Amino acid sequence: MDGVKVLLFGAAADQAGTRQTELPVDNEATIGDLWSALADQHPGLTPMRDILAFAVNGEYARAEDKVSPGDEVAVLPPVSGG
Amino acid sequence: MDGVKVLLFGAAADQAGTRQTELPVDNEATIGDLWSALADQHPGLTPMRDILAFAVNGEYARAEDKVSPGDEVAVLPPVSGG
Amino acid sequence: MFRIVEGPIDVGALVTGAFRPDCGAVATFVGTTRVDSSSGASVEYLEYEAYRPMADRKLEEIGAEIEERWEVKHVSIVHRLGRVEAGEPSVVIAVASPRRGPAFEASRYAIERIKETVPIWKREVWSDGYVWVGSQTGTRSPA
Amino acid sequence: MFRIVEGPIDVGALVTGAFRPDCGAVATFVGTTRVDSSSGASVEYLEYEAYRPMADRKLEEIGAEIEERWEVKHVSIVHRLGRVEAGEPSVVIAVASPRRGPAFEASRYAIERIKETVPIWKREVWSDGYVWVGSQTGTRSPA
Repeated sequence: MDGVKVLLFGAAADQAGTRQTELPVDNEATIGDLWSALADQHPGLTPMRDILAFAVNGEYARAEDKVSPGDEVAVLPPVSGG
Repeated sequence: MDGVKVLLFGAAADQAGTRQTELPVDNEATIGDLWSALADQHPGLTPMRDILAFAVNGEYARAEDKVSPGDEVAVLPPVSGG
Repeated sequence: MFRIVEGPIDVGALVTGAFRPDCGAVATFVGTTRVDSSSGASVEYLEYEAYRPMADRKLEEIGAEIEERWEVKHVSIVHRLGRVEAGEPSVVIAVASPRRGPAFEASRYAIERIKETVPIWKREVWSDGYVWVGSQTGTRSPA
Repeated sequence: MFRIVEGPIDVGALVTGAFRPDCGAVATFVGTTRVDSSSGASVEYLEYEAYRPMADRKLEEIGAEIEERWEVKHVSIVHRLGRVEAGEPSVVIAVASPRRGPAFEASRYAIERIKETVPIWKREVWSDGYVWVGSQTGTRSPA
């Protein structure tokens, strides 16, 4: 696979209209780059940018962190367990 | 009855060698007076004086509080519930 | 519900009995018999006694204090008397509140107040004698 | 024991499962569905979803943080997913410690950390639509 699997949860899945998608990435891509592509594909997500967090392969990641083909990226609204 | 019923608990019952006794009181008697009579009757209690509390008819009372014939007085070591 | 009992406490029923649709938080505290040991001897069980009905009334007063200080919808306190074996509960407190802060604070307050004001006493029965907790006297020779 | 489950939580078993002869205190916290209401509408139930297995691992990390910070001998956290009715538990925490201070502090820490770091989300399903808690979006028209 030369892309990443993107999982969306909670309000982010609602806004995107999907719980899962795939996006191509090149070798120098960051979470920030991936976000731009995702928001282009699902513009409903754009207003949520400031409250979203990201995880790569199950661990929290920052916008400047790298993603590589084959990674699983999760788009996480503010958690509200408990 | 012209006396008071005295109940003893925990270590105080051990030291007195009894869980219950009766003592005569006059109309002006205080808890302090009653204590003196009790300690005379059960000298094993004397070393506990500083850690004991008292109740009259089920409510905490001080050494200067009055007791009257018919009252129930309890001799209470430091509580250790829980 | 404030109760002093002579047998085992049904902890599960007390906790689930605190659930309410107008509350989001139930904090509970359970005091259990801890086996201490020193110089070859160890605690075998605890034995509790109470001055009743003063002890019952003091538990109710703690409940009233909690309802004055915090927004709580349910407070239960049950204290056991008699012999309590290692690892068994001697006291169970359950507090329900709309929010978790008051539930935590009130359950902590309840156990602190029980230890200050309720006329209940325990002795630790060791393999070599007993000790009245708080009075530090009994049949066990001092360490 | 750290677990995410799809059905009801056996709260009694979780609490009594924390009793140990080397501990004198068990503090527990139960989060339950609270029925809120506003302008004629009310919450009917909550619905939880999680990002697994990240959420499972985050619960375990909270357990490890607690064992680093406090003297505790037992920590259980169980979180439920799916539909949770009014007054039912969505999360149960049980901590056993030799002394009560650490038990209270650790159980409170656990719920605060769950609300900060574990990828679980709830929506309130109202009679007139739903709201994602934390994101404040959904199908319900703003008040």
